[in-house]
Amino acid sequence: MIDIIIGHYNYWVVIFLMMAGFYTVISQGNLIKKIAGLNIFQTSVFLLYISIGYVNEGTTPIIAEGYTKYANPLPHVLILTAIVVGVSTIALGLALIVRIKEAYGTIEEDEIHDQDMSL
Amino acid sequence: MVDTLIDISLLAFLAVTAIAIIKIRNLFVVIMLFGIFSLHSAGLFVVMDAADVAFTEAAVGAGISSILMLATLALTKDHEEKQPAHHARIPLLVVLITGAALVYGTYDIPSFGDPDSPAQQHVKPYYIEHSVEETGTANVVTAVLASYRGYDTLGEITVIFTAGIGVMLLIGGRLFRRSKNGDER
Amino acid sequence: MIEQNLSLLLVVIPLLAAPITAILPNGKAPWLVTLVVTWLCLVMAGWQLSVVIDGSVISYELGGWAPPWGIEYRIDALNALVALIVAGIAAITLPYALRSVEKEIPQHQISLFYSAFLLCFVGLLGITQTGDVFNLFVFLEISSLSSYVLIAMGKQRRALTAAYQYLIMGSIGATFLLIGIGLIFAETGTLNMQDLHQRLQPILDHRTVHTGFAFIVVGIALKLALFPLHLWLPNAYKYSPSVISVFLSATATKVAVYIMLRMVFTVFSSDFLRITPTEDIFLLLGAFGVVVASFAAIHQNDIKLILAYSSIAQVSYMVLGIGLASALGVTATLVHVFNHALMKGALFMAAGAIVYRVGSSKFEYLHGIGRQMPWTFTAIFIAGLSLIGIPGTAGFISKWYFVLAAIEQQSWWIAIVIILGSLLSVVYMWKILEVLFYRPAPDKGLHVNKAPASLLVPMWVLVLANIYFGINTELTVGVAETAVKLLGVTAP
Amino acid sequence: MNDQQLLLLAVFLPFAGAAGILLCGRWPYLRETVTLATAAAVCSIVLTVYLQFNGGVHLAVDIAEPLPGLAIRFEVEALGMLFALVASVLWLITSVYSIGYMRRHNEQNQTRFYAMFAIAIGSTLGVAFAGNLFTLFLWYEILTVATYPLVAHAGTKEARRGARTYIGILLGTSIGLLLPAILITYTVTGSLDFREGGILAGKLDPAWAGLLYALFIFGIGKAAVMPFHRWLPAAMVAPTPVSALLHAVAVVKAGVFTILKITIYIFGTDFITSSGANDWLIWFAGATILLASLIAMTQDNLKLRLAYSTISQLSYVVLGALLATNMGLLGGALHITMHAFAKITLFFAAGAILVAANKSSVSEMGGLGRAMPITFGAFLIGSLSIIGLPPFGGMWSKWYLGMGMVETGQWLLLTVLLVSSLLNIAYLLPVPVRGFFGKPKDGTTYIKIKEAPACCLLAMIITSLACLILFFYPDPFYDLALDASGGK
Amino acid sequence: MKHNLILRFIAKFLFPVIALFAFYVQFHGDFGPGGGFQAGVILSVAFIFYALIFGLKTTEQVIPPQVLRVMASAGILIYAGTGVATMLMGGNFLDYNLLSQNPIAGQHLGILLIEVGVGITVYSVMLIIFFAFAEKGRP
Repeated sequence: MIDIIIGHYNYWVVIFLMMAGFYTVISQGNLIKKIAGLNIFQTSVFLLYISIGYVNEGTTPIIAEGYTKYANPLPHVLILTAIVVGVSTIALGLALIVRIKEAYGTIEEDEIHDQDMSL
Repeated sequence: MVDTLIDISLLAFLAVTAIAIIKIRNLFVVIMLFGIFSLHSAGLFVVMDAADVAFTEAAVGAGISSILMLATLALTKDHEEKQPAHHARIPLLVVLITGAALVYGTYDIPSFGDPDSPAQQHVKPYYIEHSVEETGTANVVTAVLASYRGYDTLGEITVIFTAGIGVMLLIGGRLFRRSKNGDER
Repeated sequence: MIEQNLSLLLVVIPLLAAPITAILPNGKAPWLVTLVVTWLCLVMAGWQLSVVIDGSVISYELGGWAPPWGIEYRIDALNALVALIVAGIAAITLPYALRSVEKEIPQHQISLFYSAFLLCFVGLLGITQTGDVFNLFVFLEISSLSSYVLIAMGKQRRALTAAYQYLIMGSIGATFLLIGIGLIFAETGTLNMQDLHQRLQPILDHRTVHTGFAFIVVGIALKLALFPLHLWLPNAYKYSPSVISVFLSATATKVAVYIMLRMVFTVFSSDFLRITPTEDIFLLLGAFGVVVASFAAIHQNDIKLILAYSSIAQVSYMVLGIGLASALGVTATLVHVFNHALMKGALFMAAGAIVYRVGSSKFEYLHGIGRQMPWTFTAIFIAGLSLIGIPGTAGFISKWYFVLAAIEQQSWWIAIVIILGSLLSVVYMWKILEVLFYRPAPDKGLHVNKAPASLLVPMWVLVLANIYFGINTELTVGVAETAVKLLGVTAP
Repeated sequence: MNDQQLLLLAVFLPFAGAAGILLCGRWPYLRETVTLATAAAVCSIVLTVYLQFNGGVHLAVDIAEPLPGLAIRFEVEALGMLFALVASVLWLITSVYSIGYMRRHNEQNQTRFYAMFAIAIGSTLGVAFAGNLFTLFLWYEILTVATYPLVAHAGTKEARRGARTYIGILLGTSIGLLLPAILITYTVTGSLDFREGGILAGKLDPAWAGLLYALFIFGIGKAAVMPFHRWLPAAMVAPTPVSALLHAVAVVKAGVFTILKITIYIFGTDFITSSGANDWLIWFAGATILLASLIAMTQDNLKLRLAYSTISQLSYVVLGALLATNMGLLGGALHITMHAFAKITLFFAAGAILVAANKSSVSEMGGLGRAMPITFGAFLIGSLSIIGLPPFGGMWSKWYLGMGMVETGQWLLLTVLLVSSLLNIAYLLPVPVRGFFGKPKDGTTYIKIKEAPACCLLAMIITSLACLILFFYPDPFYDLALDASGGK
Repeated sequence: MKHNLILRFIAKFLFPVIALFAFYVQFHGDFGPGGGFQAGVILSVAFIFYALIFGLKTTEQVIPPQVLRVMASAGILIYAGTGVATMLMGGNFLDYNLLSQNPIAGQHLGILLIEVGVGITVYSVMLIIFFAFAEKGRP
């Protein structure tokens, strides 16, 4: 039992973080906050990947004398890419928000929806 | 052991921050907290021996992303998030189900840091053993990033290029106009 | 040198063209470059298909690194078919684009616009070519990000909200996909599809694998606009510029279907479907999608919205085909992927032509327009028949295979759902036709000219293709059957 | 040119004609010349095909194979030949008629009208010459779609509503019932060929035969078997020539024709009788005959009355098929011809009355016959032929149908047949009687009213003469029908 | 802020340091953490910093937006171009071994080239995004 917890607590917390972000995205009405939530969601997924790559008593995968155990470099690479994808998405999302603010004068989902319906 | 402690404490801190971000409605604070969140996850990356990732997360998450959000906030000028009108029951349900699925999924997952897990046994060893002789780079991450999976990286900068194009199209106005003439009809 | 690198050049040439286009001066040049590139890609895609049509497989090691250590391009009949659809639709859309874009996009953004279009094109092609799940994710994001931007280029402000909604949904989908990939990576340590398949077979009963599969499927379902995750699609298609409606409606969801097929059958396997309730879930959601979306379509009063909802219904057919999990069912899906691209391409082009002349796609402005734009109207008429599935059109072929597959599996209620969907499509297509043609035009009604030839010709090419592929199905059905063999779909 | 191409030409020439008509749209005379020329050409081609066929030449041609084992095939066979002859000959006559009618009635968009008309006939010939069930279905649907614009021609609110019912029921039944039936047949037998003695025998569990047969009978909405008959009255919003040729001949007969084909070549009469697939369906046909006749009596609008009469007459043919005996089939096949000539005469007359006197309801026609004797004379002849009295062609088909019933001992059906004949008298004869002997309503006089335009009269005279001739010389059609019914 | 002497002094002093660090990260990626992407980000941050102190106009004079647009494309072209080059040499796309007689040297050269490409694109896109937002903020 205890070793299960030792072996998994990390994943569980990460899952909690993911869900916190996910919840922020789908529940909040403020567009900026949605983006923030999305970002937290993704960052937590990055944590999941890195956790998968982690090895006890390992080191950063930079080959050097005297080290034999290295963390798995593959997840690191994938996450480097994913981070870039993430920031790109956010940049676009924020740019859209700026335009929406110009067009609607608000960044609250409900108010925007009302404006669209009122037409 | 120390690692584990730091790990746990950082995780705890992240959890707190996440909850705070959901609760707090002052967007400025939210963004600050978000910056802190990425900074701490960067720390966590370090603990988990992912130096490059930590480096990048710090620069991008805590740096660029926060700056952009602040800029947006400055442009949209409403700092207070309105009280969400509808009580978010369905989202909560969705999240709970998703989370439950994930926890269910972790049951067969190799325990954290297990050196014999498939992820450590299959492709990784090849990289560790051959990267120096095949690519001459000590930093395996760079070797994989730039050479073994170099094509992904090409895709990656294409993604960021796309973002650039998108931002220019959406809010670039005439700032990035190439030729001064022939634009007006 | 060309021959061996063909499958790669198909992606790299537009990838090179995109940044070049971005720095070209506005005007005709960006369009010209894009035109040339897309047609070049069409030729290469056709060539590629001719190579693998006999069931052979092209494998290309990027950077010279053998899989699973490096990224592999792996093309069989399935990829080649989808790539051909993407390239073909892009190539046929561009002649159409010239006038339409000039009208809908500000002059000083032309070159950036075409650059974004090319990036979307690159993304979709990259997805079809790759044999590596993470590489697939990267190119999926390229296509997604560019399509968010392209949709936001619509004239009305709702284009922005539509794009934002799509961005949120799309990113959630992508993140789910990422989680799923991560979980199966944790169980296998690899990312190469073939390798994954090998290593997953022994552990198909692992809960982690199940969860991973679930997340991958949900992630794709979001991109696929599968009921009940379809809410982003209608506005995205309605408010985007005409060219983009045409291109996305004809390609994006098809590529999503392709990803679904790849993941379900190549990465996992038919056996996996057996040991999980996946089949029934697909059938259920597909059936709901067909019925709900069709009824929703009937209640719209806007051509583009009706077509968008009908797209959701049509995609649901494809999911039904996957859910039947039989060779015949998947064949039906593939044939429909191809045929639906033809019919929806034609229909959205026609809608675009109407918007080009009238400036709106709302019914209230379109009474009797058909009499003033006879060619466009006839195009809608024929493509509509294809959508309904009247024999002699491409649509009939796919309907035929769907029902046949359902009957073969003895699952009568699926057959009924498909027939019902077809009947409902009669209703909403006829709604359009009546308004366009037989509603009396407002007294001394607005006088619009025929659509310009540069819009009509591509439209009619697709319309005639609808008829041609309704009569000669060697290409569609033939390739589909080869592809299904290679997917290893085994009847339960 | 060789005979195979001849066959294709017969089907596709009308389409070419339609294109020509569209091109000549700007010049009415040229346009109508093209129409007549095409009609004449097609007619002569079909006649040539007929001669070939009688000469024992077997004409068949595949043009494509969209689905494995399912070619688009054209093939000449007795029943199809009979149908093609009727359709093409009557098209020629109708074109003459419609020129007069459309001119006088100065309808809108005549170009579209003529073009769609040609396409409709082309599709009808496609149905007639279809070499397998798949091809038949193909042309059946094209025919449905091609006739929609003709029904909605006027574009008024009623026209739109009528056309909606029309397309709704026809497409609904064909997609909802006929297509599944075909698919089931295909899955069971792996083929859709027309074969002597049918393809289902031995392959399909007889228990299911009845259900499948029902799917076919009701799926073929064009046959207007109740309860799927509403579209035919709805279609009467169309211009009269359309009602005359399409909804008394081409479309409706395509329906019953398909039923005959399926009965003979898909099920096979033996299989039907042995599996008892027809027992209860017969009563639907019988009921349709009576009910439709009764409704017809209540209709004051002449075209509607004729429409319901058509519904009941169609079920004669369906009944012939359902009897599944040589006599029955013979009678049914023959009735296609006989009813066609008679009913088109009636519609011609109705149209003539409409354009000449602008009257459409029976109650207004008192004494009108004295003003337009030829028209009402033609109507009289047509009626008598429908009723089945000698010396008119209509008698033969009823005779053989009756024989078929006697043969199978279906006495009840026989009575149905006789009763409906009496009903025919009741709802048809009043029109000419009123016309010749009745008094004008509230003393209106018909001084101004002249006979219908010459073209219309000519057409009427020809068809009514045909009714007469078919009594004395039914042989060409009789032989074909006999051949088809397998009595030879 | 523009007239705060201390800030301006610190900025003048910090800017080159950050820039230098960026270049270090760029070319040190083979051995330590870092690479083109991080370098690009850092360099852009240096300019953003500069812009915050000395204002947008001056920064746009230092590095005009149109130029950034060209650089962004150039980066990708360098990267993909490297791949095409290896292709022309008869190898597969991005097979650096062919870039030189000695595969290792080839790998080094290849990685160097593509990292430069990455750096340029990332740097310019980051600045593009920043400029775009900042420009909106202008009254």
